[in-house]
Amino acid sequence: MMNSMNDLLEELKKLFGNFEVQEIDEREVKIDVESDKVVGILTTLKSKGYSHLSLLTCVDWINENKFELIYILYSWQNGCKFIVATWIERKNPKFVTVMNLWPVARFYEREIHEFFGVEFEGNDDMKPLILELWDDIPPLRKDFDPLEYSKKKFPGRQYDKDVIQEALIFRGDKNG
Amino acid sequence: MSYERTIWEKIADNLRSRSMWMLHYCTGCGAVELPPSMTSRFDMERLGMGPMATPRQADIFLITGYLSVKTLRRVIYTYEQMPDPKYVVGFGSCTINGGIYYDSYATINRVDYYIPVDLYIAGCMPRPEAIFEAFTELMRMIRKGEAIGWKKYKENYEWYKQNQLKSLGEVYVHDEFHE
Amino acid sequence: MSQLLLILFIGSFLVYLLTRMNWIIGVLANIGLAIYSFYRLFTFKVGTSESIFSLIVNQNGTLVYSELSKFFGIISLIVAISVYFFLINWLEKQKNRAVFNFFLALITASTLGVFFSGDLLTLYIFWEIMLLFSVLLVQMGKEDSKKAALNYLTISLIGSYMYLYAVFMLWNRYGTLVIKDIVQKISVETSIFKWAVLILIAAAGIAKSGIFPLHTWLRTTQGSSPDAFSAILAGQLEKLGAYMLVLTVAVFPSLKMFPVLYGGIPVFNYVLIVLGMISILIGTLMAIKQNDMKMLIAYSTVSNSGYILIGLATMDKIGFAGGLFHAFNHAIASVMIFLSFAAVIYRTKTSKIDEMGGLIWKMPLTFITYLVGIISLAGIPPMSGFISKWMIFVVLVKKGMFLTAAAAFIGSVGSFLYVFRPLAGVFLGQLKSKHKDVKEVPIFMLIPMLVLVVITVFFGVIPGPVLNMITAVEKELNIQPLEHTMTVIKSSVGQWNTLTVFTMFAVGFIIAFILYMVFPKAKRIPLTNQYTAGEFLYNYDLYHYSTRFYAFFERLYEKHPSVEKLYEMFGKFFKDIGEFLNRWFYSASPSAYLLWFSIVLLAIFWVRW
Amino acid sequence: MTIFKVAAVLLTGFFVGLTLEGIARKIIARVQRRYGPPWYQNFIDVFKALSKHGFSHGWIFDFGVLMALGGVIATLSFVPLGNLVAFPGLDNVFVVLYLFAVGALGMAMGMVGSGNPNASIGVARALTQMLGYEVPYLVSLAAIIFYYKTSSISNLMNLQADSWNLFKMPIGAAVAFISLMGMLGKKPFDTPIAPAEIASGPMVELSSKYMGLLMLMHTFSIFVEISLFVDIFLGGGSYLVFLLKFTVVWIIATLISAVLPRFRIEQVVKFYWRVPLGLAFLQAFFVLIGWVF
Repeated sequence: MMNSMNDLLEELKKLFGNFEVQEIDEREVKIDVESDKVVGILTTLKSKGYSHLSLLTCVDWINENKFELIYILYSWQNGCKFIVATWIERKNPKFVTVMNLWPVARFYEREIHEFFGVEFEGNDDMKPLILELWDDIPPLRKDFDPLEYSKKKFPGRQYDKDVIQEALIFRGDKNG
Repeated sequence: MSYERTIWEKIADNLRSRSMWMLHYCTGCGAVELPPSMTSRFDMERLGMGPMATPRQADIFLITGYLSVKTLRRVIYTYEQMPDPKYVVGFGSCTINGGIYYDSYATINRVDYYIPVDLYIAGCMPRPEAIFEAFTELMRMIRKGEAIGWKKYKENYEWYKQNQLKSLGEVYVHDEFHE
Repeated sequence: MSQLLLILFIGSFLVYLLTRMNWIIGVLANIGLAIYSFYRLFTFKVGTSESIFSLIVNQNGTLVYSELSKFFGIISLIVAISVYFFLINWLEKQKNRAVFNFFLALITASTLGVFFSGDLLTLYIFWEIMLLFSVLLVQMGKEDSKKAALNYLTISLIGSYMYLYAVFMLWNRYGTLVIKDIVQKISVETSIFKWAVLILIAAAGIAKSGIFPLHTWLRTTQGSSPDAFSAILAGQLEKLGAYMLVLTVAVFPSLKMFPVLYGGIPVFNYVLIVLGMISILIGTLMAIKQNDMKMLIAYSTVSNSGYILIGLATMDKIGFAGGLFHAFNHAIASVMIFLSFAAVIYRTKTSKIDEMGGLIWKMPLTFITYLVGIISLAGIPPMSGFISKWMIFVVLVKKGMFLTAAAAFIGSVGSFLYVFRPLAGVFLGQLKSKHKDVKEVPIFMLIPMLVLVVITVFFGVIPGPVLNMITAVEKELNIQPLEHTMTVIKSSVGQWNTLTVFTMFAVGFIIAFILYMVFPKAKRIPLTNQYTAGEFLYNYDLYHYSTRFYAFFERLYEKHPSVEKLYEMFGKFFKDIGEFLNRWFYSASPSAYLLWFSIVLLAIFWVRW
Repeated sequence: MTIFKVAAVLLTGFFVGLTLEGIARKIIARVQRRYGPPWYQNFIDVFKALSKHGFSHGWIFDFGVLMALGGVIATLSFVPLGNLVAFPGLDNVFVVLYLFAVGALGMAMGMVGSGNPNASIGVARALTQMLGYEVPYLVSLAAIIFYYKTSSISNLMNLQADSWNLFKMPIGAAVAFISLMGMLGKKPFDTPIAPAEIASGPMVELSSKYMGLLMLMHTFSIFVEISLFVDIFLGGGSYLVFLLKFTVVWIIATLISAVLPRFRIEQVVKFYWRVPLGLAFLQAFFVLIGWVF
């Protein structure tokens, strides 16, 4: 980890209390923070040179019943990356927008809303972005079954014979 | 499967089989197999085939790989813009039964449910040899009057439309990106 | 002739009164007057002269009817009649109809007066009448037309005062102003005098026909004057400029007056040819840039005036005939174009190319008028515009004037570019949704346009009648006449037959049509069914390519020098001087007036004028 | 008699033009080490296109196509093919060149009438390119007309019986050849129809018989352009000799275009107005002072 990042971490800890730090690479560090501190930390990081929000994404941890929101910030001054992660409730997920910090977040948040169903308060633009005429629960949630959906919506080919078995026999993996 | 043709249609079909202009809809990985088939090793032009820039000029429509729901809408739109007679060739297993994307919520499983496909090329992806085999077969089919997907589309238009609507909802979406 | 002019001038007052009562009757009266004078042009005997009022001692004003006056008179009356017909419907939406009609009638009368004038002063008087009323008409247009009228007035006055100065010079020297007398005397004068007189007279023509460097008024004036009047301006008034140029290069025998240079062309004419070349280049390049369709054609007028001037200045039998024929063609073609624009603006209320599109589906006949007009203007066979351009090309090549020829070629190919812009932007392409309810213009606006279409095609196929008139003019001016038959135009470097070309074009079209009919019928699809790279659109207003049509070409000469800006700089300079004087020397008190008055008086006494 | 001659000229244009286009495809293929299509491929292409059931965008679209083909057929009939001259004495250079513009205007009008912006951009580029190549071409032709004092193509052809203009005025011939490349729309001057940029430009909405008719028009225009060059610079000759010269010029043009990339449109105009126009004036100057070999 680079010195500047260490210093910055110290400063952040002073400001926002302790949080879990995970070093991924020499120039990459992931911090896990509580959800009410995220905006403050992001603001601080932005003022310290991490001005590029290169990604805002979400992970569905269905066993913990939580969503993990991940902000990846990049600094063009020293090429370092801060990954700020936070956990929100999976049931009725809500978070605040960072549109005022990065206007581009409007589209990231639209996408997350479309694929995970997370609401971002303050972002007025929650229309679907990528999918056209989607009619089911958000598709990247773990409780969504794509195969079932695919079968329901996109009929596959009906084969008379079990071709997979035949192919296996043909190849000699199985006796016919 | 062939239909009654007049002598003029037979001549025309013969000409069509020797001059197939294609529109390659490069949505999937199959597109990468086309440059080798066009360039010096295999040279598609010796069969009278060539790439065309717009659907208006094209005769055959190559669907080179999987189709997502979004691209399928465009494929249908483009297919309807092509002049008759038109032939569709599906590349690879994705167009046949979904291939490795058979369980994806975003890609469709078989193309001929939505538009008529005259010929499939199996493989993931098919090699240029397979592509040439397919094209010579397509040429034979056109000469014999067996490549009648465009007629089928006209005759069974209701069925195709109903399938399209079932899988896609509305075919042509009207949202903020189409203003 | 004086009788005709009298009838016209009195008639125009009558037109005014009639229009006050009922404007349609007024317009009809105007048409009647014009048709009557058109008929009278053919009854006059060529060569008659009459004397009218005398303004200066010992000097009666004279009117002379020559072949030249007949030729130009016919052009300007064809233009006038077709525009007056157009007014039957067009005037309905105009305010001040009576005044509009009155001025138009006066302009036609004074234009004819200019063509009939036998001496320079009579010419000047009619010229100024025409100028005055055309300025008053120009300012009746759009909101910025007042400024345009001022611009027009300033530059026209520069021209006409220079002309007046030449008149004074001639009067001072010879004591006569009759053109015939002067022409006989002038060729033995000193060269400085000859140069001065001819340049000063040509200045009026240069200003009027929009030749560089006095072309700057055309853009604003054509752009903002009333739409129907733009046609008069292009077809009738600018041909006055051409008449003036004929006067300077041919009536005054430039061949005898000046030493002959390369190609058998007098040195004075070379100056004019260079001006013509520059006009062609400026007109072409600037027309390509315009977004307002009227301004675009205004610049094309600059370019075509350059052609006319070059053709006339060569003083060759083909070139001179080409110049005269081009004056005819340009008058007809520009009237067609401006009338079709007036029709478009009548319906859509805009003249910006990028605000329109697809009007062909709503106004097909207007489109045909415009199409034939531009084919003639751009000089493409089988319309008559090509014949005159061909003559000019031939003479330039024959004389080996390659630079001028290159300019002419640039102008000619460039004209394809600029005439195509309104065609593509206004008439073709996607119909704008706000123009969904536009209809074709009423019948009386269509009649003159279609008649002009027929005239253009007819003289393109059988140019004989016009060429006969032109050869008569050439004979009168002691130029060897052009050899031609009804459809064959001969020159020393080859000939061609307009009828054969037209027949072959018809044959080609028929062959194409047969092929078209033999093969399977195509399905008609709407313009919204487009190749859009697979994407479906709903707003086709944005799918029409008309803004900055030739952007890639315009970029090549973005940083061009501009005469217009130079003049604006002069204008600003004079304004600043005025303000300076105003601030320092002017105070509104009797004593200041008295002071300056006495200073001026003293100065006059001192130099003893 | 004239009718038969015109028919002969048109049929020559059709057969020779299409055959040579096929041969050009073959040559390009061989340059790129491919096998290439058969020589009669373009006949198949044209008739296949004509046999299809296409789409029309309204009357101006149809009319534009007819005007394009009609104009080019009219132009072709005035072009002398060696000693096969349909209209002796009436085949004026300027008439032919400007009659050619009827076809171009028809095509431009029809294609823009389709309402596709790609077509408009292509047409705008084509017209700009025309402004580029016509000027040097016309200046070099003007020098020749000035030298021979005739502008009839067949006369120009016959007057160079002793020595071809190619040798008499090599600079002018070079200029005309460069302009010819632009007229043919061969690389590096194929900006107007750049398929990968603007979806084949003017032809973007052309389907079926419209495509076929415009392919015919294109063939005829190529035939006219090269014939003019052969007649004026290579001394024409008898009908067969003419065709031989025609083939040679066409093959050279094809070979050059086979190895070149594409200019941008402003580069085209800049190039034409810098190099060939300057050379054309040089040639004109040489003709004026009598330096003709």
